Amino acid sequence: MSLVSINNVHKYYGSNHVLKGINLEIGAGEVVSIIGRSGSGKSTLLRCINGLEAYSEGGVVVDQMEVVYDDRQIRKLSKSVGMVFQSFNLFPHLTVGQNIMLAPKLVRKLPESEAKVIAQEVLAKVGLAEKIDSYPAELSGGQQQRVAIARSLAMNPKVLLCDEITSALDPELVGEVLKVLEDLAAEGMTLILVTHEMNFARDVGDRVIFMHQGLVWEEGDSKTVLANPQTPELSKFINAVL
Amino acid sequence: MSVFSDWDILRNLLLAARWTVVLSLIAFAGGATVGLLLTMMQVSGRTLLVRFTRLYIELFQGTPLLMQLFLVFFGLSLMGLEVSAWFAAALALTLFSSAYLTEIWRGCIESIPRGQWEASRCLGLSYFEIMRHIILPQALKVAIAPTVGFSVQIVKGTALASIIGFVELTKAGTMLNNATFEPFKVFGMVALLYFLLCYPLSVASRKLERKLNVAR
Amino acid sequence: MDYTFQFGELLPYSDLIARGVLSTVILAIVTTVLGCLLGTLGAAARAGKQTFLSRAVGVYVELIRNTPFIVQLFFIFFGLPTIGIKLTAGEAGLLAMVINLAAYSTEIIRAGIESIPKGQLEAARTLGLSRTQTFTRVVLPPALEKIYPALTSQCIIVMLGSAVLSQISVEELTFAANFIQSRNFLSFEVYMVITVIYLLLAILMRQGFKLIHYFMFPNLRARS
Amino acid sequence: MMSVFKSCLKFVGLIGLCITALSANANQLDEITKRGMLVVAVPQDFPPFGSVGSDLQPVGYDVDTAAYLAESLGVKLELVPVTSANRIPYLQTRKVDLVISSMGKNPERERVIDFSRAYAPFFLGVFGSSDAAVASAADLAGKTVGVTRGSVEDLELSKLAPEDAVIRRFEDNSTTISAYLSGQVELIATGNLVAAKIAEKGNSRGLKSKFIIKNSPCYVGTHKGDTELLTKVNELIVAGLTSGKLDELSMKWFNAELPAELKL
Repeated sequence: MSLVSINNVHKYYGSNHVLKGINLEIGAGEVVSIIGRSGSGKSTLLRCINGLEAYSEGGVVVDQMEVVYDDRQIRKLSKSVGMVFQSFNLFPHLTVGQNIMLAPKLVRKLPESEAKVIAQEVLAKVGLAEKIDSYPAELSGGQQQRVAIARSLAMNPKVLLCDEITSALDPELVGEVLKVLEDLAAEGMTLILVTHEMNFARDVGDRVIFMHQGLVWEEGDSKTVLANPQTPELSKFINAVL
Repeated sequence: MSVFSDWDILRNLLLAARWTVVLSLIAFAGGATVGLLLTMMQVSGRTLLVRFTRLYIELFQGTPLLMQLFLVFFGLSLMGLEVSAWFAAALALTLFSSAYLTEIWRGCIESIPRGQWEASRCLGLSYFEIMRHIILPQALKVAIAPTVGFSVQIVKGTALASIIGFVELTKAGTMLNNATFEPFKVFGMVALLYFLLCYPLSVASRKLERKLNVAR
Repeated sequence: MDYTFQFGELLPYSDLIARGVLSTVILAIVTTVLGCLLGTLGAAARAGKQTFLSRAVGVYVELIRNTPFIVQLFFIFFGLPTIGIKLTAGEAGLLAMVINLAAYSTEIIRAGIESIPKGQLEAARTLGLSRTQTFTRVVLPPALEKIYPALTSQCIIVMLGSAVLSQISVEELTFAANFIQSRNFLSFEVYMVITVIYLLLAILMRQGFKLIHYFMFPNLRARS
Repeated sequence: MMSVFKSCLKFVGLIGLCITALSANANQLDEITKRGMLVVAVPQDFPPFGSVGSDLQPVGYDVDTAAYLAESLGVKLELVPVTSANRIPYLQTRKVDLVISSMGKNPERERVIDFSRAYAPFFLGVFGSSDAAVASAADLAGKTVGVTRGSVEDLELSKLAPEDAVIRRFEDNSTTISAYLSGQVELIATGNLVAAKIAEKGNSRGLKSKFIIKNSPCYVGTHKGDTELLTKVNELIVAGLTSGKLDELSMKWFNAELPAELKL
């Protein structure tokens, strides 16, 4: 039984047909990289998985829950699906600790003390235990993104969605964030990443999905797909990125 | 006819300035209360509520405050409600300032990046939790400076209450001018008193804006 | 409620209302043009180095923005004659409106100018443009574009403020309202109708500004 | 300031008042007796009928007349300062019980409110500095005349003045007077007693009577249909005229006794 199952999903923005029938099954513990040119629909697909975006046709099921664009359903989903954004989206008026504890307290209804223990745990996991009382603005981009990951982990999700989480970072800060993802993958966390980091996709990822013009153009084992592109579109893309 | 010394003029103006201050405070409190309600309606996303607030804002920003005062003053009476100049002025200024405050506050809420909403939703927070814990604390900070700035408009707006016979600073000025006929002196003093009321607010608004911008 | 509305009673005064509308429109147009022009000059003075001129403009802006329009109007109409400056009601009203809008637009345009990145200035200077050329060709157009909505709103606010001019016998729209009201005592009907006319004027003015915007900033047309 | 303070208190309890609203059919005289308060609209910009003392409280002939009526009715008095333009709406909307505001009678007004018998004399005229060559309405051609909008003199002057006379209409009497004193208008149309008061001021440019527009004595205005109240007011005015009370006020404010025809 797969953890995430996407069935014939279509998405229109007005007359713009962004997703043209996507079918995907992702199992627990898999690390899946979605690659493709900008505008190919990768981010939209990711946002359909946790209900941030409503799809027009088809169906998405995550952890045996149907994903519908509805506040109550998203609240339920949030316990299974975490998401990390390109622009971190930390809450600037809250400390790192408060950022992390907010959802466990409000959504999982944990008491302050338990939430605090969780915050310390996840922060330790991303290597920022000593920053618990700092404000986001006092941290570097890489540190902020690691806090964002920790914030998602605090909800104990079954799958973590990552939307180009290293694109807004200075090159020297990319490594520390990828290292955290690598650790998570090693622990068996299911990851779905939209990314331009080809090396990461090849070395850490299990599977690569190449999207083009709103379709899954090519997919398969990451090493095979990236080494032997079957379509001219993918080989052109790989050449351009590398 | 009695003779007015400069001190008499100033004394009477100062006495009347109290009512300008009181009316301003009432109008601000009323405007803020109604404005908060309207802002909530505006950002609720419910079509009907949003349309209503749009219409409200269009109506009160698109017509002269003077006309609003006249309509409230004479209109409510025709409907059989006894309205004093006090009440009419307070009500009209409340309606007027709530429209502008709603506009300002909506802008502040919308200035909070979309990402904050999305991240909060992904964490499973409900609409009200997002508002309460994420958006409002940030928007409030952004809103302080323009809100203090707008209070200057309220203080100045109270001057129009003089036209429906409410005795505040401006009305006292015209009465004193009539009694003394020294318009240059009287209106100069009136202007000075308004300036003394408004300028500190303007400066505070600017200082706050600078301070909060740096903090971000 | 023991009152019957008699909107029909206003018909005999339609001429007067029309003339009032015309005066208000003329006042609004002249004020907008002069006020924005002076505001641009004021902003140019404010944005430059700290000179006597820029400080004087600063004081003027603060004085106007922190006192009520009606007090300025009374001061100009009743106060200035005592020091020998006598203006007709129309002139005094127009002057009050123009200095009012000029003060606000100075601040608005200055904010726009300050929002233009320094890089733009540096690029223009390295291309060899003079200070004036840089200001009028590189800085001002994007600055105006940026603050256009705020400027539009301010012009409308000043137009609506012209209602107060009736107090010194300028025969604009509110004067018409008060005049009719003093003849037939149908205060509610008159003010209702005139308020609706103001609302229409405000909407029309906003649309007019949009039209000007369309011609003034051709670079935006492609986008919309 | 006390009256403002009282209105302030009233404002607090207003929501309650709003609900009880106004019973338009009730007898206004009973209403006044019941609440123990007579609310009267008086001028505050029209000396000697009504102006302000150095404490900004209204004083004048109209104010004293109002006090006399309230005293005779055995109730307290609340004064509401009004302008010529808004006094009739005040009465129509029952913000006041009576208008005692040097108000003249004309058919337009009689359609919307009721008038008592006259309580004070008033001649409306055009006034100007001694060097202004005006002796009749026709001489107003090309001249600027200030007048208070909606007053009897406005209505009359609008009929009399030639086409090319410029009539400047101001919102209230104080603005009209200010306009004359600051030289914004060459002439003003107003009442003789008012002009006499203005002439006392230093810089009035020697305000002289040019011609009389109309003999327009002052009447007390009541809400249309308040018959009992009107009858009572008339009774009291007659009593005041015969007892010499009004003469006494006239001596105090106009420096003259009331003309004989007023007492007929």
